[in-house]
Amino acid sequence: MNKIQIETAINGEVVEFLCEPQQSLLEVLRETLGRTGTKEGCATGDCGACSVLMDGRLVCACLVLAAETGGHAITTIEGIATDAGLHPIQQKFLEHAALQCGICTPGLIVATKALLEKHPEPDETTIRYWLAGNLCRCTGYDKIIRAVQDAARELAHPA
Amino acid sequence: MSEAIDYKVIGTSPIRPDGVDKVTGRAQYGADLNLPNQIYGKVLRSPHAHARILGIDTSRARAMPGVFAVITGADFPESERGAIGGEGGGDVSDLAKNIMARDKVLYHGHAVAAVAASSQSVAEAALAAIEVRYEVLPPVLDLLSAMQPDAPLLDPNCFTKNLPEKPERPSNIAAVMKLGRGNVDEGFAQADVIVEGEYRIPMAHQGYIEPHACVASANEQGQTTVWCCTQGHFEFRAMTAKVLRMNIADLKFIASEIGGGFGGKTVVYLEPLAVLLSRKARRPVKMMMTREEVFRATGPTSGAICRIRLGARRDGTFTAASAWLAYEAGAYAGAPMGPGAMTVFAPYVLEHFQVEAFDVLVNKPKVAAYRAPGAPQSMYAMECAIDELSIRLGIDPIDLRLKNAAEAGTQAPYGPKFPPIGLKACLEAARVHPNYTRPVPAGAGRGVAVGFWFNVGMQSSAEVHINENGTVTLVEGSPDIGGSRASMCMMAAETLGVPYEQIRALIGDTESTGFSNVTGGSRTTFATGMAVVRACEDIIAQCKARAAATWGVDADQVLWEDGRAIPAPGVNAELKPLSLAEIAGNAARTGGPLLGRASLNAQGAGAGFSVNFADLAVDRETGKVDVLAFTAIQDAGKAIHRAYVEGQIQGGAAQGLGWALNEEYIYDEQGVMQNAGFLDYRIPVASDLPMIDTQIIEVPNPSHPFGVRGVGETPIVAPLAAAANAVARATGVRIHDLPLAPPRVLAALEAAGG
Amino acid sequence: MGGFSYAAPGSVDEVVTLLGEHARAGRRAQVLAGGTDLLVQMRGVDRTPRTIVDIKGVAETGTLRLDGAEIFIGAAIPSAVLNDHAELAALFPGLLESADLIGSTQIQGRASLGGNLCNASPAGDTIPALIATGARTVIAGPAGRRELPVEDFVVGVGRNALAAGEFLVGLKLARPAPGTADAYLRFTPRTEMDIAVAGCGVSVTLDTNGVCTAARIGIGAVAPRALLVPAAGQALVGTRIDDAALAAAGAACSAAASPITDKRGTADYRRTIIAVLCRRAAATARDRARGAGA
Amino acid sequence: MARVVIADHLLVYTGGQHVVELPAASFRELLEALDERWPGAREAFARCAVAIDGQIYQDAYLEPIGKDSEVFFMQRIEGG
Repeated sequence: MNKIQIETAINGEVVEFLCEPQQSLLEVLRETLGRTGTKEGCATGDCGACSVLMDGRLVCACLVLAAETGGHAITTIEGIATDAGLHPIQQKFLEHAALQCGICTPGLIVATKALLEKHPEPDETTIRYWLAGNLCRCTGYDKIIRAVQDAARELAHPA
Repeated sequence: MSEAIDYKVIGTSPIRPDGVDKVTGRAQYGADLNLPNQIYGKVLRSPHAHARILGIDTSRARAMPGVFAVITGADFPESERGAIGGEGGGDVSDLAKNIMARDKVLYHGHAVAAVAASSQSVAEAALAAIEVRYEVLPPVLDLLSAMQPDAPLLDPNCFTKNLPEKPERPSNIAAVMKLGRGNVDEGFAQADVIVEGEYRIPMAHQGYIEPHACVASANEQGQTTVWCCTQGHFEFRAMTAKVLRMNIADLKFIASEIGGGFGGKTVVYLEPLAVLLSRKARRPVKMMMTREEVFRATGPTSGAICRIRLGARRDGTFTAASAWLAYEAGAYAGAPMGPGAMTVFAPYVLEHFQVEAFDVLVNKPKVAAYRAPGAPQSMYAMECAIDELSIRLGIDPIDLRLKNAAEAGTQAPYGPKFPPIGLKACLEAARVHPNYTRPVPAGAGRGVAVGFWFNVGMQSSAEVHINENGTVTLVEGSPDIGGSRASMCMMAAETLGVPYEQIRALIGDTESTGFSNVTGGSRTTFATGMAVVRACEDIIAQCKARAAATWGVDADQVLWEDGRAIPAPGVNAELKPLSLAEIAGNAARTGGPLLGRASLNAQGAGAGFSVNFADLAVDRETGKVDVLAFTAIQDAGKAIHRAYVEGQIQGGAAQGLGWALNEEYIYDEQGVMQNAGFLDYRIPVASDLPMIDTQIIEVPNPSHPFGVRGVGETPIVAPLAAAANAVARATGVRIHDLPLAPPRVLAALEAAGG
Repeated sequence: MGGFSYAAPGSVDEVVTLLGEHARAGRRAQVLAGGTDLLVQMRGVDRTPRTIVDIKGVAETGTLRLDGAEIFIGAAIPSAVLNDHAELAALFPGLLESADLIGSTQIQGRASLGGNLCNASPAGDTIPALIATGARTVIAGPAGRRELPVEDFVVGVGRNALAAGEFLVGLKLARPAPGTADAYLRFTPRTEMDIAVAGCGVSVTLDTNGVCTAARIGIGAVAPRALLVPAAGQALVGTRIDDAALAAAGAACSAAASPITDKRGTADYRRTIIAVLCRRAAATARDRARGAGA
Repeated sequence: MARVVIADHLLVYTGGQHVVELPAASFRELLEALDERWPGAREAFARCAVAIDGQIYQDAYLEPIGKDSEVFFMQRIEGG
């Protein structure tokens, strides 16, 4: 198997790995690099569970070849909290009970981070359409939307 | 038990103890474990919906470098017949054949072989090298055709069960069930109005976001550990042992975190394969389904055809009802037609009724439990019929239901008299709800429907360990799908009188805690919660004895209050209360570590009723339906964690709406599912739904220490009819079949004259 | 049968050379832009090994140029980049509506107009919108460069006009004349995350009296490939795009459609709603054009 | 004598008899009484859930049955 050597930055840390040409970033994150916080729900870009940021832009890790990531910066769910503790989005998801089984939660939190960086004070419709690529089967989305609204308030007007 | 009880913790919404790990990506789900030396297992699946297997040649696959093991049906022991037991339902031999076909494949996607190889790509290449010779048979896909006497048979040994005499000829009808009371002819004769109709509900998938996954590691003696995502690891262990004829003592199951189940993770698919592969390969084997495999080969719920006839007097009083219910079982017997038959008329007082229900084999995946299995289908039909009656009689749909609603003492159609239930309380709350009393938006219709589920109890175990500083560790056996660790900790906090934050809950594996049935049947907060409360009461009794020993008084002279032992009134006033921390700190001197426990088979689950109403708008040019507002009112008995109870109700509403509007299994004529992915199996996305308003009614269940009924399943039942009734009222056209997909709605509008 | 390999050439010439070598050697090569279709196909219907030729390292495929009368959109630019571009959004609101409908926010972070076009799905959202704008494809190959109108680029279900060794470098659009605006509408059962059951792109030009002087209408998901419907455009020209003209344009779209029945809709349904989409999109384009200096 | 109501799907075992009065102080005794009346019926009945005076038991082996209790045999209920 002709493996390719790649050097990339994951959550600010330089990481080297070997991958097969057709392997996705998702597969390499999970099976090679042990970063299992990024989840697989479909591997076809239809559920958003594997949402990560690539150079700051929201993408599905299942639709990025690992081979393409050389020299790029990847942010995964493992890179959202900081030394100071949970990111406000994470905290609000907890406070609003915005997760039940929790499998979609990492993807939703990464997607919400991208949303709030672009639209710091989104209305409900903007949130719902931005997050339409993140399927959740447990919550009916109600509490997720409320958590995002509350996180936006907190980030825009820190207490 | 009274609603006036002033709880400290029960009824609040604290942050779940496993929350931080789930928002940071630390929590380990089914596919998140990687073991040293691990290899990957994959399944070869049938390209035909119905075929005889003439031969399987695995020699090329076996010879490939990096391939460690190949298995087919021939590698499985001859399985016994008999009930699986527990929640799974069905027959062991059917379960065994469902996870790996033997002589016949019965649906497109049916497993025929599996390999274990050094990488996923090698495993895929090995699957491609396996040659299977089939004799293709005509697929049986349509429910009514399958029931015909001359239909091709899935199983020539299937003779319809529950008939007065064993039938002479085999049939695709695996079983029938009848239920009835009174005399329906007499009842219909008393009716001023009779409505009747045939309703079709499509096969639908649970649609959990996490595909099935497991890792199995067997040693040379056959002792095997399996990590998997499951609603019940004890029952997975039992099924795996039965299918492989293994000693349960040789199997240890560890439940990972679980990314949704809704009933679909109550039966094994991969685990026995992984065990066999690991035993052959002598290495840990990890197996992960693709999303496509999840759709093609794991438990959808039955499509159904339901015929309803309902008679009423002019004042709205129901005089008689009959139902004919046919449910798709998929490839093996076991459609939820029994609960479908028992729930169809459950909310109403009916002197005369009859129900006939059928469990029908078709060449589609074997159905599995899905949230209130069987009830959404039959109750959809009944609740639509009631809506038609409401329109015909000019009676408000809530008033009409109130007039006929069951209450404590009403004899349920399935037998017993109802204990206290909350149906009327839900209907009364709906009638005055601001979302109901406000005008219906222009262009929209408002639909009402009632939901019901029995809820169950079953077996649970719990242990309470008091740590040396007085903090508490709970050990229980119910996988946490929706925040149950939080509700367990809350019930323990309330019972023990210690702060919620001092308690942690652990889901033990099959070797570290007592047997527990699946997280399902809305039973966890009810039954495992009851076990937790009993275990806490056990520890309180022990603490009182320890305090009595410390004080030199009799145990009955000690009371437990606010997490402390205190002397009973009149007992030596000098005695200072002893906190749990003090008792724990002194435990070495008073008898050793403090460990309380309870195990039970919980009886007396409380029936759960709901009322939903929804405003839906219809685009008359395209047939597209939009949900403008949705309100769900449900009797929870007692809400332990309010936010997670609301979440169950909201999630069930979303699933019910998805089924009503867009979700369905679409097959071609060869029996190949055309939409086996989240792109075309359209579960609701965030922008499809409005906020879902909830109202929790609390009519306590006398059988539970806090009044819990269980809430998880009832919420999916009513949304189907609430949506359909809203569309009927918005357009003036009644569409009987689901989903209310745009082409169907537009065609109905055009047929009715635009 | 060889394995997969991955190449990331740095120039148009290198891409052409690489594709040509593969063609001559009878080895399979496939161009990767955003990859949102390619990766799904590689994991599903078409698993055969090939060389994946990533063109994102080629400067021209990532170029967005709006100077002068001609606009150039590189084939590999993700739609999210286009959606963020205020000037482009003002010039071609309809085209950006179509780009904004490709999958989710995540998909738009990768998916490109060029990829959507090369994938040649009958239901590709941006193709009818590009047809309405009169876009031309820029193709590089062993024989140099050539251009082709978008409506001629897609030749069938999943098939495009690229010859062996050729690849799509980008798209050229003329800066819209005064009084011109476009709109795109599609129909899907869900609000998002869905494949068009039918889609319609409309571009109209109004004179200062509000009379339509030019119109192009493209339809998608109702034929084996997206189509330019000249008759629908002609139905609008010379009118103020009143209800009668809209109805005539819609009828022309229905007449041009040759839809199939599949999991996403019936042929009859598609033929009916393509007229509805045409009417609605044309009315939106008209209203925009009125605001755009007509 | 407890009043025992037999679910329709069990009438195969009781020759069509829908209601029967049997002496039994516990569910276990009731099963024995049923088996005595209709030999071979025990296993089918033991697989059922029962409601004793309105309370549903999935597994009722040791439950007491009152002198005037009403006992319904019904299909076991599953759940998702």
